[in-house]
Amino acid sequence: MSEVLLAAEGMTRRFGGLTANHNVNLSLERGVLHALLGPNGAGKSTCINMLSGDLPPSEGTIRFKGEDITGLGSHQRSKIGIGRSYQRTNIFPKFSVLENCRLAAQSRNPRPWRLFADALRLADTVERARAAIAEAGLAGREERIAGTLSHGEQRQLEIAMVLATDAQVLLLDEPLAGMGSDESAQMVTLLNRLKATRAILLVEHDMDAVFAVADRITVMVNGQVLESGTPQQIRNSPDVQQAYLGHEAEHE
Amino acid sequence: MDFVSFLIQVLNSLQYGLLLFLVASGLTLVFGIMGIINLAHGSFYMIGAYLAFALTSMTGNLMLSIALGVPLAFAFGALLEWLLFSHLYKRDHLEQVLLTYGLILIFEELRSLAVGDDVHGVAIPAIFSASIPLSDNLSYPVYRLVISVVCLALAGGLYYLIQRTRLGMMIRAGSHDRDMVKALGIDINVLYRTVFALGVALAALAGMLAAPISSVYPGMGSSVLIISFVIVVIGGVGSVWGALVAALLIGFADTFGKVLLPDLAGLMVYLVMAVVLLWRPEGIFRKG
Amino acid sequence: MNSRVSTIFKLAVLAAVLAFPVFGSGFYTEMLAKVLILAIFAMSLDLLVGFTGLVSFGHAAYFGVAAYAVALVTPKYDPASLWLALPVSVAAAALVAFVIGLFVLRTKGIYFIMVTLAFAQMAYYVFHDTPLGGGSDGIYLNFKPDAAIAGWAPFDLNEPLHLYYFVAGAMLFVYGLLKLVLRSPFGRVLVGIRSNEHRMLSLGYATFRYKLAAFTLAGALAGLAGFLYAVLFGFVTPEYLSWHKSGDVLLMVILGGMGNLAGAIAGAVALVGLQELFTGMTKHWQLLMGVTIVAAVLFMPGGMTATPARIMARINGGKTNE
Amino acid sequence: MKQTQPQVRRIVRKTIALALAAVIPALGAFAAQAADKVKVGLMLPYTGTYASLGNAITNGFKQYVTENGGKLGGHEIEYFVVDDESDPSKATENASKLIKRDQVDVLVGTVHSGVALAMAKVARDNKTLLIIPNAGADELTGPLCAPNVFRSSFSAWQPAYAMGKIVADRGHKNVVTVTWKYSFGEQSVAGFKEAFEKAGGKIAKELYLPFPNVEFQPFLTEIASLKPDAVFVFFAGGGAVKFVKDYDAAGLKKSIPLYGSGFLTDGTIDAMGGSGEGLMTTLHYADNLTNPKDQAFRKAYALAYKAQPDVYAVQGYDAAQMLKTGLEGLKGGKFDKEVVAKAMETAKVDSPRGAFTLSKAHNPVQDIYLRKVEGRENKLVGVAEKALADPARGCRM
Repeated sequence: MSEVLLAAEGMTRRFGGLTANHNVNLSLERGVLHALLGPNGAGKSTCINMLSGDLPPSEGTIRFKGEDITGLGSHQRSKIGIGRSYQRTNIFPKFSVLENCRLAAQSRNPRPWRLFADALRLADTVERARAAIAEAGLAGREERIAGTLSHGEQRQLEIAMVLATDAQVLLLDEPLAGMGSDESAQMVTLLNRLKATRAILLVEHDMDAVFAVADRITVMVNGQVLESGTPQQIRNSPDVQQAYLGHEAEHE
Repeated sequence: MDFVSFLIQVLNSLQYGLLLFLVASGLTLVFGIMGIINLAHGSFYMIGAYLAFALTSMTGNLMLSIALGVPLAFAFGALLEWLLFSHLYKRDHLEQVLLTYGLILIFEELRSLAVGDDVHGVAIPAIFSASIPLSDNLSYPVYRLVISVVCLALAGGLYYLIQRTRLGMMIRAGSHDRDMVKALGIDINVLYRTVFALGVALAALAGMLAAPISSVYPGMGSSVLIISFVIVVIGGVGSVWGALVAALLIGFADTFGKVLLPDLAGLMVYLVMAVVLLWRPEGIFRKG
Repeated sequence: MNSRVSTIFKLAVLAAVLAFPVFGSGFYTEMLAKVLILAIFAMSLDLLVGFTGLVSFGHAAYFGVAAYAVALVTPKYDPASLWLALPVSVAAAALVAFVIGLFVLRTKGIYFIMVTLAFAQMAYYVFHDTPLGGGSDGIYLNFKPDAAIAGWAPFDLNEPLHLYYFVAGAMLFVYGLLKLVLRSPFGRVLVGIRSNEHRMLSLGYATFRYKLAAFTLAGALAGLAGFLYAVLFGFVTPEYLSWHKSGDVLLMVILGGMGNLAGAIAGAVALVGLQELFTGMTKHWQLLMGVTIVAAVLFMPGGMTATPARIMARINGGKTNE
Repeated sequence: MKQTQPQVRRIVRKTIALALAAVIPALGAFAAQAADKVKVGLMLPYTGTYASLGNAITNGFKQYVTENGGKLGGHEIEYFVVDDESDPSKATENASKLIKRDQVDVLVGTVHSGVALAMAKVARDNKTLLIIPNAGADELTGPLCAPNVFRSSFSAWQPAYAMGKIVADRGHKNVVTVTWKYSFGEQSVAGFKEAFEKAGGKIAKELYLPFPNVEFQPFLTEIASLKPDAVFVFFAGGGAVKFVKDYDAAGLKKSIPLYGSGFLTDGTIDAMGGSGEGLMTTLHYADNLTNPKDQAFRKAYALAYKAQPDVYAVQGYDAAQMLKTGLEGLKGGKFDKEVVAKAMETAKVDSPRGAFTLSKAHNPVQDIYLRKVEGRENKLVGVAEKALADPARGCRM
């Protein structure tokens, strides 16, 4: 069995009277792309927010490489190697592509006390940023202002920024949302390449893409895990077909 | 402090708090719904007080003056919104700070040109000029109690307006999400103009009601400005109930601060604010 | 090309500033010194407002604390040593900023604006109401600090010219320092926080610490300005900490154009210049001031420094449209 | 550049004058005298809370100069005016604007004590003559007294001290004081307390509220429960109006007499409605003084400015009178501030308030009147203290 990087045990989150996530168990392993499926409102975003540290869980434990990190905030989780992208594009729109990734890369070696150093000349950071840009397929666009990129390119930039932080666990919240088919295909290729050395959690609506890349799929409904298994198992699960597809039909 | 004094101080606190609420209620509307940090709010209060003075010297009757003055102030607010503020919604909030700062200077100088710089008094309406004895040597002016009642009525009225009427529905929607208001097919320009004018009218009404007890003098606007901000922030931006609770809190803090901790009296209000915001960084009644 | 024009312009301004006392009278030299000090003050606030996205409405507190610090460390009948008074004042301002920052940086947006104001008001009342600061009438700084080091005095602040160049030097120092800081890794993070703090957090930055550091640095530099102001005018009053002063410096930053150090300087020049111009014209000069401010907001979005570019854009835009 | 041209011109002019003086001494003297205007810098509040005081002082000053044909002691008066906004943080530069830019010979100002303290510092540093036409901070003619600093008004101590004795004489033993927590208020209370305790009275409690807060109700409640024999207050302007109205509305006026330093009822009686009626205050001026000087002054003022004069106008008027005495000391010669200061020290000012002289510390030695509000006037009751001099504590001159 491969190395478990991030694991959630009995993770629960309540908002007032509403339980958004109930007793969710999830584990992410290196080399495995784990997809999280579920209809709108199933609690996928809450789940990813708890894993990334944007939201504290009401109950449960989150472990990274076996260590309890439940109490860590998002910046501390980023530090230890958990990176995330956002459902709504969340970049620095007025900065260049390079600066977006450079800031991400700089977080690995921030050196804030070097007040008189030119940040743009700190070679390690800039190289890491360029490498991440290239890996995400944005080479040649380094100097473009991020806000002027196409939607698909902005999604790629999101990934590039996570890569620039050298994250071992990637929490990707709908990276394919709003992409054209060409762009989607590129992204799928990228995800396939990335998962070799990392653990990836992919929250996604695009079924085709999910089944194309996922090694493992967890389906959530009403804040609870309905089923977890290989794509084959999920495809054949009557529960999933009933519950998930039923909901889907209702909602969309 | 003996028990009777204590009770009277409680009454003082309530009464002062209600007066502060009156001043701050218009600010919390404009602040919460339009996101405008309106530094000129104190000027509208000042304008109201001078309106009361000017109209009362013409009509000889404060209540008639208020009946005339509030619509005037409302119209003035709508005019200002149309002329100036409507251009600013898409801009940085800081530019609104700047604009309203400029307005303070303009209003203060116009006041000086129009009325001069003397202190003026406004007579309390004859029917409210009596006092009610509280202890052997202390009595309470009826007019102050009238103001308190008006403040309470106003709080209730605002509550009704916001919770029960169509305008209120739009206001609530507007304070949560501007896009939603548009999606509902509401003319946001009209909504904002109305809310802003309402805010101005409330500030002016506060000035008019307070004029008989506070007198009318240069610089009176700036003295209520900061305290109004403090109240709005403690209460939670945009919340009428929050403003009411915060105003009462400040009323108590100020009153008992003066009596019990005179050396810290100047700091008291700000201390309360700091403590509340450390406890609840978004104010007591922050919604959403 | 544009940047070259701007560099040439800046150098010309610098030359004018340095040459000014040779031609200008004592009064105008003193006034320019005041403008330079306010420029330091405005730049220090711009670090927060324009670069970090922290709109502080209580920046006068640090200015005033440092001004009081120099007045309080100066003995009644002797000058204090510059090399003691200056660091003590700046450190006092930095310390106060650090402590206040610990509290206020927990809040955001409009609340941040108001809480900074509240703390500044508290500081105001500490100096206004307690014997510590000499009460509401303020205190004199009877002697300007002494620059002597072990008997050797490189310059003498009692000489208006020396003081002027000391102030000009401080202004250049702050400008250079902030330029360097802003291109450093630290400064880049601040700009990132302004743009999208949430994202900075998820990238692994402890943004609170960065903001606190920026808040403290800005407080220290505002303190430097306050120190110089007290030394220049020899008088300290609680009004240095009043919200009007906080408002004025915010005005300078916004008028000049946020997020632009040169803009902060231009804002300081503009505000003082306009005041001078208008007070000479009429008793009701504040009316003119108010109208100018309102007009500036309506017709000059982005402040003065953004205006040339806007005009150029309009001209160019007009051409392409034709 | 601006400065160099006049400088050159001045040098040329001097050279010519010198040459002429060598040949025809009489002509030279004549040229010097004709050019010898005296520049007066008026630094007063023309905007904000104290604007009306600034205007009254300016009017009073100019009235006296006009009465003298635009000249004082044979010197034409040229005005330079700066609005001090009652903002101490701008005070030093405003003062130095007048001194260094406009090169005034005499500085006149101001109302606000904090601003006046800053002015006094600039005046001392530049050795410029300063006449203070209102600000009452005790320090100005106390520890900060200087040969070139004069005051035409009063010290905070004076009216309050006079009242201390009055209150004690009227049989009150136990008094509560109320004022704002700022220097002027604190000094007034200190002056009152000094005289009152000396006469055997006891201060039950000193109440202070933060400036410029006007919510008096908590203090009125406290006063009612302390039940003192009398209350002494220092307030001015809008705060004074509100306090007196609140005091009356709370019913305290009937049972506990209220006394104040005279500013309580100066320029505020109208705004108080009837609440001020009967209040007793002490000041160096009253509305129905019978001396001819005052009657002439009031008549001329009302004619010139279409308004009734007040104590501030008198102080401005007297500042001009003091300056006249000073300039007369020059005997038509060139302006010399030391000569002017020396002459001014000896001034016997025939003021509308009654004649006064100056103390060693340059503060008026004047009668303090006890006044009573009747109708819209502060009617004279009597002289509370004859020729009262400020103790000038800490003045080493």
